[in-house]
Amino acid sequence: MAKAAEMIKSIQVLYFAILREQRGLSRESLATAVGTVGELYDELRGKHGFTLGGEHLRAAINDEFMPWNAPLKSGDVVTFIPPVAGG
Amino acid sequence: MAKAAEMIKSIQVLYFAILREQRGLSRESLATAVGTVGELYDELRGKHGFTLGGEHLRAAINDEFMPWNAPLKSGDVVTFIPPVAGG
Amino acid sequence: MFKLSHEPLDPTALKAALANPQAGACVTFEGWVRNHNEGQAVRALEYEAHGSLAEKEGAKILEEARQRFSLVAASCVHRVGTLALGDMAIWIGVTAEHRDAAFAACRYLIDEAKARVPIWKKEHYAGGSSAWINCARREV
Amino acid sequence: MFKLSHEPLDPTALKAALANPQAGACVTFEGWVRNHNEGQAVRALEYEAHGSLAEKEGAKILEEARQRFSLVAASCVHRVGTLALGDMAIWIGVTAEHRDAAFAACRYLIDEAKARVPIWKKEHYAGGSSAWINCARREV
Repeated sequence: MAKAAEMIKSIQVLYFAILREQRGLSRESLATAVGTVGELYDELRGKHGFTLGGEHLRAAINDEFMPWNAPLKSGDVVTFIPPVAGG
Repeated sequence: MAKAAEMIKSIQVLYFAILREQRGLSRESLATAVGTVGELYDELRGKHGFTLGGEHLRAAINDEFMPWNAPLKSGDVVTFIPPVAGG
Repeated sequence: MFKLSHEPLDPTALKAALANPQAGACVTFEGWVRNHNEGQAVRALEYEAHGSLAEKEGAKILEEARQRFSLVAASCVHRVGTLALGDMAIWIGVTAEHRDAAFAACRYLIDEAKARVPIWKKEHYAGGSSAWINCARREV
Repeated sequence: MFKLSHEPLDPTALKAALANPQAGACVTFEGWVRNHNEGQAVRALEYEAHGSLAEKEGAKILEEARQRFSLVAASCVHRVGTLALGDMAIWIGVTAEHRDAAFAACRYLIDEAKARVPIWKKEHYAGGSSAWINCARREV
């Protein structure tokens, strides 16, 4: 039980653009047992029905772009970045 | 005599930049017996000591760029164009 | 300097900030809101940005341009919020001693900004529909 | 439109004249008087033009750019007379639906203008000497 509790991480997620609209909010705090950013997206996609597959996204942790398989730790702020279209 | 007189052409020459400074004027009217633009430059260079060789110049007749061997006719306005340097 | 702006961009002021007697060439790029895109009549745009990450990535792109090209200065400002037709979405200005570097760097900056900076565009069409561009097109 | 101007150029007004909701990209090139050239300190420049021929050749270059690239509009103005450090010698503005054409055309216009338009530049140096540039360098 103690071990399982340690694996639960508190994560903040920021949503932008189509993800923000599909989630219906810009930011949420959640607890998760998954290990990587990519796994977190899959979990959230299953729950909220995001239309974009993970292969179309980049991820940032604490304002740094990170690989899709980057490990999560408690307290991380995660952003999923849909294809950008500035300019 | 009549034939020789017919070959004499009245030409106006416009000078710009280094040629204007070396000639000491912007425009002159002259009479010449030469047949082409290039020959006219050689004649003027001999007279006024222009430092630029003809191979560095382009020529215009009546506001049209023309080849160096373009024939002259009476009434033409000739410009010798030193290497340009706009922009 | 890379910045986001909620206010209309002022290219005259932005360019004035680049004035420098070392520079012989200034190239600017402006992105304007077009009245059409891929056959649809556009009536307005929204730009949304991840502010902190966008300014960080933008600064990185400017630093890359300074490393790659012989520049005097470079700056870039991107508008966010709702834009009307003809409004300026992005302004990029580059100065250099010579034009080769100024053109190449300006092109580098807009290409990289479009590819990498976390800014998203939603087009609103004359018919009332809208779509996030590049963002898995869907009508909402 | 290609024009010569004896007055300082006004890039804000020149660019405003290009505004068009068809255009998504605007690229401008400005040539500024640098404070140095090939190791010499410059204090001022003079530009002299063959006015009628310059405007004719400039119009031809703009027409070539319109043929080669998919543009919305393009214009170019070159200053003549005496210019101080930092003054703008040339302004070129190009608009297009997309940036590829705008960049390529702007580059084409400045390259061709420099190579072909009958305008000459005399540099005045800090030491008091001067020279026609590209014009068989000599001190006068």
